[in-house]
Amino acid sequence: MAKLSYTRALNQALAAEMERDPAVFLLGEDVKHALTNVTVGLFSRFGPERIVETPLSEQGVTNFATGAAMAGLRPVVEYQIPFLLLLVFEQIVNQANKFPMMSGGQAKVPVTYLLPAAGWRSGWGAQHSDEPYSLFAHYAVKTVVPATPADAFGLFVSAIRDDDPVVVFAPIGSLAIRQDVAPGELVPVPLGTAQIRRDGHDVTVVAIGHLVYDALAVAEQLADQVSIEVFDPRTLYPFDWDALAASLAKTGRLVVVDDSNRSCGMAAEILATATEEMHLTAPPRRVTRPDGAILGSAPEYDLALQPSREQLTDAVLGVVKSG
Amino acid sequence: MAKLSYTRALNQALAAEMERDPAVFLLGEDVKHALTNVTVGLFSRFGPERIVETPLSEQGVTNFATGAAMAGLRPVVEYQIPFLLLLVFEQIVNQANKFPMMSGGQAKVPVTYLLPAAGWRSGWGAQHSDEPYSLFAHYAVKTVVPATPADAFGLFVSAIRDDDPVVVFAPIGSLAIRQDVAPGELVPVPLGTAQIRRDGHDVTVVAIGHLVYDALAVAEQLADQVSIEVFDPRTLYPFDWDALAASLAKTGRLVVVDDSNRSCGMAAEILATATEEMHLTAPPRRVTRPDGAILGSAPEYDLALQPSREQLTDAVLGVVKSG
Amino acid sequence: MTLTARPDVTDGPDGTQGPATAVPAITGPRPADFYRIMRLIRRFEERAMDLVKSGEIGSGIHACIGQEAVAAGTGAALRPDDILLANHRGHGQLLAKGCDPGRLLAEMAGRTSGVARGRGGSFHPSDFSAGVLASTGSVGHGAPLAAGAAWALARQGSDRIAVSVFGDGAINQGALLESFNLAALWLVPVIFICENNLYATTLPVGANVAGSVTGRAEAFGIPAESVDGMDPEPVYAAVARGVARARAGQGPTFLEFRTYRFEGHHTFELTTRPRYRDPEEVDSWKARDPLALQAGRVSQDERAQLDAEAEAIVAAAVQFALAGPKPDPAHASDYLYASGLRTRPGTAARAAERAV
Amino acid sequence: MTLTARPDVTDGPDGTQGPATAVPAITGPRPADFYRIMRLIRRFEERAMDLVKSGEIGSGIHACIGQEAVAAGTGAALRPDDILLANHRGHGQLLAKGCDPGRLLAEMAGRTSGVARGRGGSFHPSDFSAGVLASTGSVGHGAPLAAGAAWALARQGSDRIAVSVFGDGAINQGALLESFNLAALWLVPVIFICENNLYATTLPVGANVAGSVTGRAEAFGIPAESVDGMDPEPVYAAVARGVARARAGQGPTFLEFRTYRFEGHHTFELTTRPRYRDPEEVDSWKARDPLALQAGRVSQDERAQLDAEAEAIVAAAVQFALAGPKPDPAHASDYLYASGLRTRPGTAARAAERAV
Ligand SMILES: Cc1ncc(C[n+]2csc(CCOP(=O)(O)OP(=O)(O)O)c2C)c(N)n1
Ligand SMILES: Cc1ncc(C[n+]2csc(CCOP(=O)(O)OP(=O)(O)O)c2C)c(N)n1
Ligand SMILES: [Mg+2]
Ligand SMILES: [Mg+2]
Repeated sequence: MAKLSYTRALNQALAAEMERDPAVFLLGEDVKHALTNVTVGLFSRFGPERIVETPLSEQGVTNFATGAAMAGLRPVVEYQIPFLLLLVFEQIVNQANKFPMMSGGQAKVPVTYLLPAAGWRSGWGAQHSDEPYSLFAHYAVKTVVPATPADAFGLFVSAIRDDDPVVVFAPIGSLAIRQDVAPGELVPVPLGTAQIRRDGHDVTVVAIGHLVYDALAVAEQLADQVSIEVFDPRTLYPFDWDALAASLAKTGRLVVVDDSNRSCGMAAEILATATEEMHLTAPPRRVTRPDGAILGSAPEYDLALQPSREQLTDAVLGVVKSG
Repeated sequence: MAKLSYTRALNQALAAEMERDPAVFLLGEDVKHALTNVTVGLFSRFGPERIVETPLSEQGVTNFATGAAMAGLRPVVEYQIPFLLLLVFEQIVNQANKFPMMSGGQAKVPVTYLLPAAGWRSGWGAQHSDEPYSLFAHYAVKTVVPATPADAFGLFVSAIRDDDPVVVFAPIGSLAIRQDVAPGELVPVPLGTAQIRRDGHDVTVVAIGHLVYDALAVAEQLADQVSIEVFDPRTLYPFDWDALAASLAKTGRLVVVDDSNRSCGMAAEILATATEEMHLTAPPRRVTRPDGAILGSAPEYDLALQPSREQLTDAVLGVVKSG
Repeated sequence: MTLTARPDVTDGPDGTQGPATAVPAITGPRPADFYRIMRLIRRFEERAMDLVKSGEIGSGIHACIGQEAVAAGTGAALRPDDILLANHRGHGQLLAKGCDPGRLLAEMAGRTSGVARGRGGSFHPSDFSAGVLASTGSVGHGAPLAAGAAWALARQGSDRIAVSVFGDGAINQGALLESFNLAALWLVPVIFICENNLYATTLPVGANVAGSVTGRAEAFGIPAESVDGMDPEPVYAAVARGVARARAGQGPTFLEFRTYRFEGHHTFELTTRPRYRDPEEVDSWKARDPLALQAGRVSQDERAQLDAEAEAIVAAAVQFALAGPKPDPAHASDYLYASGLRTRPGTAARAAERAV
Repeated sequence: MTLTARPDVTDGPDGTQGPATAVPAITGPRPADFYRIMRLIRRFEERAMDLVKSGEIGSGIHACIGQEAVAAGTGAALRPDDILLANHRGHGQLLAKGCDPGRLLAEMAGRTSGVARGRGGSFHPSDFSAGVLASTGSVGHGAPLAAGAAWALARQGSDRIAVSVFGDGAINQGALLESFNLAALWLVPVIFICENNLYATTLPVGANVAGSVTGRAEAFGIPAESVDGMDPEPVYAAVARGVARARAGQGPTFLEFRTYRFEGHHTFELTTRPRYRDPEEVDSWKARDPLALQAGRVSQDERAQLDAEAEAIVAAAVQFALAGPKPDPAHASDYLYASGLRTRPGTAARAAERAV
């Protein structure tokens, strides 16, 4: 089996979909020379009409993609930095994602927004390190955060084939990961389906994106004291609530580890829904960035504000102890 | 005592602060002719250098205000429509709100962003009816949602005097309200302080903005069955967690009614924090808009998606019944 | 591309099958054609304002009365299958593009028989059957939408083009200026039409625009003209030049049409009555009423007949609109996703009953 | 206005009191002055690249080597109390504005002795003591920041002005174009400086800009010049004209300086080695090295002395930077709010211990 890197998985998914459907094309900055490696080899293969190099005009380009989608194409828009999704936030949530409803079902907006580097990058600091996926969940824009190379392939493919806008977050913490995958394993992953990464019966740990690996490490570490079920939602909106309910029916205990800001973040939504609707035998806990975390550019500051395995361990033991 | 309308309270607060501090000025569209009534009488009184009429360039104007603030002024920026805050979201959360930290404490950005018409307006439909305050809470931007005319005055004044960016949401549902206020009652309301609108001991209902009035009506209606404590947070960020803990220590039961989208909304944060850290004797509940609510322009569609008194009543009775 | 309504979902009477009030598409640039559509637009807007006053149109409207010549000249130069992205003042442009008056009015009145099933309303109607993809609420943002649609059509080998119509207030919106650069760089078959009616709500163009309106586009190397917008003939000629350029693959064109709105920015001005325009200025423009101008170009008889036709169409439109079914709240969340995904309600689906 | 660091909060050694490595502000536009600062910038960037390679500067840097003449000419035309909004390639501009080399390098190395206490880093340094308010990460968005600051200074009766420096990639960012309109409408005393180095990362200016760079500003009625950016003298003369105009209350000026970066967009190119520039193109520009040009304008002796001075300053800067204290993680959330508000941590402050 070949080792597949996360970025290569994105590259293969894009290549496969462009091959399969001539309506698929990509817009982005520095995509001709594949600065992010997502488009490696694709400019020469598909040409400037399918790999479209754009100026630094993210708002215009985002609505350009929406218009192209309403006229029958399936654009993929690549953004280099998380905050660029904030810059085009209105265009995605107030325009692209609303046109189907506003048109009474006439409009389809099959655009995929790809953020191939979400989250912290050592030293890049305050304006380059956010994980804004919770914002899109608030506006009910379909949002995926693949943790593994195979999921990066499978969810990116499903996003491109989906008839609605979908935002794909590739966590920087996962980019370095390489995975053994048989070609046959590279298949579409349906949106809205979670995955149990490790079975357990004492506590359910919901881990988002690259934090799945930290959760697995902690589960291993604590194996002789606590049986941890590691729950990877994969899609944040629509969230796989049934799978979570099933897991909690078994464990009755919940910890969520989420590398985004605490207040009104995805972890808050998971705690809120679980406590409202599901079986809990102890108060659940969150391990997140602090409220309004701004990662200073010095690595010491960066790291201090991101969820750690120590914090996750404490939260798990605390939840198991209580109740 | 004079009847004071909500909008007039905003107008008086702005006038008072402009009178008090020459550094205070306002930027906005149609402010000379006071389209939203917030600036009534102020252009003739303070002139075009203090009431600054701007083109439809919200991003440029927002950063213009940030620059003016870093150079010693205290800008107030008025936005006509909720989605305009989405259009300038990056400028507020990734720039204005981060510069103090990024500069190691050198920069102050005392800008107030005023949305004098937040939420639903009959028939205005999909793109004009959002309540995006939860987004700002996620990014830890100071955010207030005054429910009453007196609070509109007091919180707007405090926002203008605060040395950090503050977003002021005036719910359309409150604009029509007139209140008896003695001049002495028009005082600054400190940011981050909640207010108990009605004492109770069975269940705490956290109601945001204009929904405070619905909560009071339901409390009155159910008075002989349930003793409801109506909790008005007034500031969403920083939230007055101590006051909530105190109320829940008494009631042990929680319902949150919030006119914003459900997923990752303010109500989710309140449930999450309460269940993690506070005294609860029954599972709490939310009454919100549906996930990703888009209010169609027909009033029948609009109203169907907003929290109703019936829903609040059911949630309260359900919470009291359970546990 | 998908220009037809999706049949798989419905919320009662399907609002998008077949015309309600027959109105033959504009046959050409003959004086009578211009007069016919201009008269229709004028009467449509007047009756719509009545329906605002009577409460049937809850949103109020942004009437285009006074600007009919721009719509007439534009619509006549376009093909039915060309794309139009209008703005909040778009009723006239939509009618001239071939939008059914009854279904448009039903949309404005919030009926499921409207062009967008009552989901778009007066501000944001879309009607794929007439090539109207959207009327977005973000002023100026229709320009990049139109550029993207036009580019997509060209890439699919079609000779259809797209038009974006916006006001003078829109030309300082960054996203619109960004789209000028994209359209010019990529020779996109799009026409940018600025209806310069001298005001953005209460803001006079002089306080809004440094430099000139046409200069905005010229900066990107886009051919730009400033044309009298109170006469459909020069409007038609200018748009036709732009259409020819676009279909020939020569890229975008920018057209400024100097016009004026005779009514307020929005019908709320009927009650708020703000004073930001000099009454003499208003009168001087009303003296140049494009409808009166065009009336002088058709014979008495033809005029009488066209007036009667317009009355009949608008009367039928009002009747159709008010007869249309009001929405069923149970369907409020239909069409949220093209994929048919349903969302969670605003109250807990299955509240936990456990003791805590 | 607040140009001083706030004394009320601290995280150990206060990073903003007093200079670390004395470097007299530019005394004027004499050839020796230009050479002095250009040489300093060149050596500063070279040593910074070494520190990137040795891992001391974790972010990597956007070196401005090749563009020193623009910084030198700009800095010489400004007063110490004028405002500068630089971009990600701003080290040279900051040094020429009077920023302390030691504290700037400490900032880049993430030390609390940096100009921004290690919170801004190489990409986003600010130094109020040198009039540097911010270097925002949103390309082009420094222009409206500068316009707002300049307008505020004028409104406070000051004759100080502001300068925004950005690249060719920035001129298609909507917010920047919006700010041109505001500055022109309101006669704001700001100078917009475009360092056109022909590439935005890998994107050549030809694929980026429809129309011309100066045309962007002319469209708003802003006087614009395109000037050789490889020679500090014409740069200085052009900026001085803009400064005179601004201080005289005549409004904004736009200046395009044609220049070239000799290094990659960012030091990551040292490893990724993308091929987007023709080596011959690079060589032809290196043949016009502005430092060599300026060297020819000062005497041998003076040059030797200035070179030695630059070496000494940079050596001291490196020493100061690496001697600076590394941040204490416990202070990671300091300065989040000017009001001193503290935020909740990422784990529950007081987890409930109840049985559910
Ligand atoms: C980006 C944006 N800013 C502000 C508004 C609020 N608004 C709606 S219409 C309008 C005036 C538009 O003027 P113009 O573009 O000249 O069109 P007109 O109404 O004159 O036809 C404004 C300010 C908006 N919808 N979008
Ligand atoms: C709005 C925005 N888009 C994209 C980026 C990513 N980015 C950072 S620098 C850069 C290139 C900027 O080129 P230019 O403005 O010419 O400056 P130069 O690097 O050439 O000095 C890009 C695309 C960004 N930071 N902000
Ligand atoms: Mg106008
Ligand atoms: Mg460049």
